[in-house]
Amino acid sequence: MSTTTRNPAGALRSGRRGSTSSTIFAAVLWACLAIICAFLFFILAVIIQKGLARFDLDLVTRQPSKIHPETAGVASALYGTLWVSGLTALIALPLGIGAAVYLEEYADPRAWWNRLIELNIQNLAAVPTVIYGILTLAFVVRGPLSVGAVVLAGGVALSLLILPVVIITTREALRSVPSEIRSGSLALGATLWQTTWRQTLPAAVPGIATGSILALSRAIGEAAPLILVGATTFITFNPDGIFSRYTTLPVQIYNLVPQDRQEFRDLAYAAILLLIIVLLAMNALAIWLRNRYQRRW
Amino acid sequence: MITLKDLEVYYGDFRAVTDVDMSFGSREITALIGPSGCGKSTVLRCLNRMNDLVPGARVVGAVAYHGTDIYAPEVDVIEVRRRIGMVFQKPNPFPKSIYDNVAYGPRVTGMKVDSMDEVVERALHGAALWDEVKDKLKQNAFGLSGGQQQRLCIARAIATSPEVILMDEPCSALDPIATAKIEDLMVELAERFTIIIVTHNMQQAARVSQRTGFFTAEADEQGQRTGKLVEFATTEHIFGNPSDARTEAYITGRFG
Amino acid sequence: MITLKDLEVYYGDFRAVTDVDMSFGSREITALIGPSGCGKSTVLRCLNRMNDLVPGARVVGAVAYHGTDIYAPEVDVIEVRRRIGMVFQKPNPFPKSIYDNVAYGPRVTGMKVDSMDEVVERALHGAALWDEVKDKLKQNAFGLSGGQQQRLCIARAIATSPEVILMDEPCSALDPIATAKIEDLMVELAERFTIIIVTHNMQQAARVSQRTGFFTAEADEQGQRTGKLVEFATTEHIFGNPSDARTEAYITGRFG
Amino acid sequence: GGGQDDGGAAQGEQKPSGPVVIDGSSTVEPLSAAAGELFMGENPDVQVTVGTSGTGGGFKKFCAGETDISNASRPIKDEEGKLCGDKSISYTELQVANDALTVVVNKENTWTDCLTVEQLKKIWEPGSTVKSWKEVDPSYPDEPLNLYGAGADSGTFDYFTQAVNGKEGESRTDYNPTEDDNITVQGVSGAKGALGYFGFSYFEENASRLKALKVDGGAGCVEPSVETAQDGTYAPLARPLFIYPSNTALAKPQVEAFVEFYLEHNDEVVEAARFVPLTEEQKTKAKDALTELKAKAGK
Amino acid sequence: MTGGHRTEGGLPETGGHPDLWRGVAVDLTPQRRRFGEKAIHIALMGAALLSVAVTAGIVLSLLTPLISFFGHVGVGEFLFGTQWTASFGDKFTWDDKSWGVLPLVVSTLMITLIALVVAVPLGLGAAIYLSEYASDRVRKVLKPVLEILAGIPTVVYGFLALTIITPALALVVDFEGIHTNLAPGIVMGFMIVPTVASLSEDAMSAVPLVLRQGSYALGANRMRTTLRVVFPAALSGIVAAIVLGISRAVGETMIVTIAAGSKAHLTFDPREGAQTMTGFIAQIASGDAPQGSPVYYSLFAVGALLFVMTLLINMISIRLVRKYRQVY
Ligand SMILES: Nc1ncnc2c1ncn2[C@@H]1O[C@H](COP(=O)(O)OP(=O)(O)OP(=O)(O)O)[C@@H](O)[C@H]1O
Ligand SMILES: Nc1ncnc2c1ncn2[C@@H]1O[C@H](COP(=O)(O)OP(=O)(O)OP(=O)(O)O)[C@@H](O)[C@H]1O
Ligand SMILES: [Mg+2]
Ligand SMILES: [Mg+2]
Ligand SMILES: O=P([O-])([O-])[O-]
Repeated sequence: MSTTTRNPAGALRSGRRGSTSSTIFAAVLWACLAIICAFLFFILAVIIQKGLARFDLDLVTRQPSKIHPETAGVASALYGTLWVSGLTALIALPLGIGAAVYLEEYADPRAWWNRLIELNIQNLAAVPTVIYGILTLAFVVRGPLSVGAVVLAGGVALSLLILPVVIITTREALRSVPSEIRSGSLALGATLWQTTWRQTLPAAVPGIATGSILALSRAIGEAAPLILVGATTFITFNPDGIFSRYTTLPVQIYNLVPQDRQEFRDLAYAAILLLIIVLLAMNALAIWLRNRYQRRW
Repeated sequence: MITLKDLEVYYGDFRAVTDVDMSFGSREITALIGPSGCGKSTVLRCLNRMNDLVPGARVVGAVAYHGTDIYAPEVDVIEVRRRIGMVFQKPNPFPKSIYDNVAYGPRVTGMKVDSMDEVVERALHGAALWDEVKDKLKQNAFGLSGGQQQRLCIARAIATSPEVILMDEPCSALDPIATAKIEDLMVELAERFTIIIVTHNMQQAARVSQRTGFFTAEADEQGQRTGKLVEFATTEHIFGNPSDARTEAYITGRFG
Repeated sequence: MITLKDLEVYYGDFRAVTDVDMSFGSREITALIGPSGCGKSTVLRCLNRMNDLVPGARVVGAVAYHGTDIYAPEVDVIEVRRRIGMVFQKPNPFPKSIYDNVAYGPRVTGMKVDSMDEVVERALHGAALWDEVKDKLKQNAFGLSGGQQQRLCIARAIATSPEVILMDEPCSALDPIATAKIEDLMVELAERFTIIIVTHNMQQAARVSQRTGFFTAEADEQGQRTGKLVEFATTEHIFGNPSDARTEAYITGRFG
Repeated sequence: GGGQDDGGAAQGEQKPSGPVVIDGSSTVEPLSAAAGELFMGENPDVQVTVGTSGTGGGFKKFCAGETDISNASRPIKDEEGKLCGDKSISYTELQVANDALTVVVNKENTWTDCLTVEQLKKIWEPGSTVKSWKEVDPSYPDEPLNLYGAGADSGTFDYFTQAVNGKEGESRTDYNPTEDDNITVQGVSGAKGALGYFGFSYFEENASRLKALKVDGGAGCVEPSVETAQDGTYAPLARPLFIYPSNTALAKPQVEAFVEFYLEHNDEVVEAARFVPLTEEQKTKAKDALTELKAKAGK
Repeated sequence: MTGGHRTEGGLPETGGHPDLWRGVAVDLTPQRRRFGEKAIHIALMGAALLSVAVTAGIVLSLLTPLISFFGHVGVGEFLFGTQWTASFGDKFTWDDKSWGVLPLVVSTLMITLIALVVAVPLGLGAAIYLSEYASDRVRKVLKPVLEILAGIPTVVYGFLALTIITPALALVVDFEGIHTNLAPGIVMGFMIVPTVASLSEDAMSAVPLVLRQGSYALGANRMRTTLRVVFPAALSGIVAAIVLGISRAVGETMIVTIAAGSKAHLTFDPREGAQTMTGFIAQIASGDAPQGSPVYYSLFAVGALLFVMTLLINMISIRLVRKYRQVY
């Protein structure tokens, strides 16, 4: 070490090298966020502006109409969406949470079959949504089950679609429960299931709920797989069971916009606004849950 | 009453400890000391099969509890853990009420009890916590101070009527006053329970234990560090007149 | 050369330490000791403004370096950190080559150097690591052993030609042999640098330091624990004949 | 479903109830949907669903007994009819509307008012490399030709290619296909040399922005209009649209009521769906067919 | 626990302890039957295995039509042909059509590329800002805002692209016709920004604090610490985030169906509109392709290719993530 003469005191002021580039860098980062936010607000503004014209009670109480689009609604699609997403929740959540509990609490992570399951789930999460449509078409709409284009088929398609998401987010929620809770319980002679059911799962509920809501909201906004399983039917009555034919809001929007009359387009944008409000409400709920209940261990 | 014979523990391919032969006496306190990473916690976790939970952990050798190998296939690990309780380094109460924390063990193990209230009260008394919490049994255990939480964990452990209590650095997260309280409690508990404690604090070992095991980990030619039991004797002997040079170096603070 | 005056540090609303007055001498080793959570690391981090990085951390009082308050608005924190280096508890080399680790400081602070190779070699010599790594300077630093990594971190710190080196429990993650090496190195470095070290190991403080500050944290009426400097004197005095009863209790192992 | 008992009791004044399952041509879908909507306005207990599997796909389901009525933009083919015969499903063809495709160009296209089918074919036939109006007819200017047309999976496309190129589905592929007629309007009104085609009523609505060409199918230039579509002189771009109710399904009161309603209120239905209405003659023919059918069924 | 070599007979005493192990054996066998435990274990495992069944189902559902398809179309013709006219010509004839899937693939990849050009800089910028610059409070507000972008239904994006972005682009870019791949590409870019940003942010946040502290303690400023320490250390995680973004973009359906148009043609000009793989699938599914016709089979062939493509992309991503996990 060379004996540099140390200039005591005041010299701490020197330097500030690279502070300009540093400022520009921060500004660029900030600009990225600003552009993203601007885009988001822009599309929200467009939707609100175009959707407000027909955002009235008719929208949710009346059925689609080819004859009176100016007073038509999307009731059947709204109820279809409720039916399909309700069924999706019933199918995907128990299965997804069960699979996550297995992988996180039961499975030996070094066993090849468990690694295979894990890899498989990661892959499923990246499979394009239309593929789930093809799968459901082959096995549920036609093929072995042949139930036709009914609520059940839509529910199955969307369940398969969000299953990997539910599994992955539930695993994350379980993982964030500190292992001390588990070892504390097991050290008292509790069985693995007792520990899971009485300690781990309750502690993970906020995280699981958050993930589940976000997954469901994804299902609600999805159109592609439903187009494959035949939800594009023109329907003017609300479904009344899982074997009812149905349509959903995104599919209805997809059908409405290219129609030739302006009234259909206005209706479509009102439906978009409705859908966005539902989804934003679900997002907000998820965020609120996350912030309110997510424990910092 | 607990005897380790040629104990050897692996984490995957890594041999964490080897050549451990010791035997713990009934109703006394045994301390395990040694530098970080020498395998104290690993050995402790073998005694109630908590190592089962570590993926890849493998135990070779025998752990006999009253002459029964607790790793024998017909042995129920649940039963082992009920009889051999454990207290952890960081107080880990459940996010439940104080009452439910203590009642948890009896409930999940399906213990037949006349009155749960009585069991809870007795356990809290035993952990010298009753007076401090008797008015707030329904409150969440997270509201307690660190020292109280640790005593709650002790109460929780003794509620299942174990015979042995394992403690892994139970005071390392506590302040001096709480530490003193727990140390007093340990001495008291030793009248009814067999206690095995891992500690970093040699003075603590000297203060509370009757017998002390000193571990260390030395690297072999390949640089693998494997923990070994260096010396196991009365606490007096270890701290007064250790037989092994490494023990002496450690207790005089020349390393660790 | 560094003087603390009425230092008080808050994390949000929580007052972590208060009433710290001390002054560190040039080219000597000062040890800060005390039980866990008493604020040793907090005080150490004030000396090179690493607390700036903790959201909510707030420093009250003065830290003077050669008479300049390093918290004054016109002071450049980058310059402070270049002159007051730091070594952490866990060795934290960057995931880069050994060479790049050492050259990192000079590069980012824009130090004018004639030959970076020379700077790197000198720093590695200084950290007593040169002979062990001279043939693998381009290899990733993660390939080194823990003790080597810690010495690499010391080399990295001295590469920017600091005057002071702060060390926060630099040996607590190391084995005895590596610890001994680092202790030797510290003594050697003290010929050229001012060293301030936080340690849990009292024997280490006794072995390497000339002066020792003892901190403790006591709970106030509301149960808030605030760290305080109890005693600050020569190491000989602290370990031989402490003035304060709490110091004595601590060094004799009655708590902590 | 085709069970005998899933229609409501139709005795006396009781309103019909139950499902009416329709599938088939996507061209005809708006018609049947409009009819269903009007019908359900009067018979709220009936549920009419209209799928769009295409004429061929519709017949497949129809002949498998999955649907009550099949929409069709062309008459049923012999092979398809045989399939139904195998399953002993008998049916009746009823014409429900007329359709006329209109060829539209930009308003500024001053060089032509009429194209022959030959010229259209030259433009649209598979492998056609015509890129400029000049190549269509040397007297036209050298204006680049932008083509807009129906998506290759639509009934409109099938029909146009059949009529112009002589074979269903045969078409050059390098045009701008779209399911959204608005986009065709935009595209054609935006480029001087553009040409496109879509349904006649959609042209009527956008008549101010586009110019419709006459078509010469061999008998001189004919303007697209309601009349020329109805009487078939707007050849070959005018065609009839059909529904095919199955006789079994017609035994269900709600289906029977629906089909009757479809024909009875045909003007309204056609207007709502924006097709060219039936002539009185065509209406009578369809109604007669229905009556005959009912008589056969022993009602 | 296996492999314990059990000692025969009595256990020897060690340590010379006076209180030897007492010969009274204790009963450590199960005190209760626990059938429920086993049943639950099996049920949970069943739920996990279902995911494997789903994959098997996907493969099966693609396989049968695929065999029919390749009975008529050569694999080479399919993969390397440059013309795709599946929906033209006679509905039930195979040989009057061109089965070269390249036009669809090229358009898919082109739109993906455009999306990346938008999403990678914006997403990384946002991620760096959130991970290294923003306060906890700002992060808490902004992260959900970003996530909203991922929550907007893709149908909606599609129509916005078609009705707003395309006409806006028409003012500045010269393109023939009514569609341009730029519009769906740009909009899709914004759609995958949250994927890229949030995963990159995770990767950067996972870089241990001690590395940052080490850098700051050496006098590096925030920019240098970010660019020289955090970013390189998180690089494989960031690449994985981008790769996941790619698979999202490749598989996205509605945006391209609506905004890229349904003209299948081989073009490398991003200003033109061209049908993508998913666009073709959706078009055929929502149109009236008769079951059993060539075009119906081709839907599965394109679907299978899409599945294989995203599978490959995802395997790469998993590789990268695994590699990056090993660093610390
Ligand atoms: N779950 C695990 N997987 C792999 N290795 C482990 C695991 N737990 C501990 N080890 C390793 O086994 C060795 C012994 O660890 P152990 O925790 O028993 O030491 P210890 O003496 O309790 O140390 P400390 O005083 O730090 O708690 C160490 O090298 C450690 O890294
Ligand atoms: N980033 C932080 N935010 C909030 N509180 C903190 C933070 N860092 C430390 N503290 C609190 O400040 C007090 C002093 O902590 P500090 O880390 O300085 O103690 P220490 O003496 O170094 O302890 P140890 O020996 O365990 O390292 C403790 O109560 C600690 O909980
Ligand atoms: Mg330990
Ligand atoms: Mg500290
Ligand atoms: O049968 P189409 O849908 O083509 O009219």
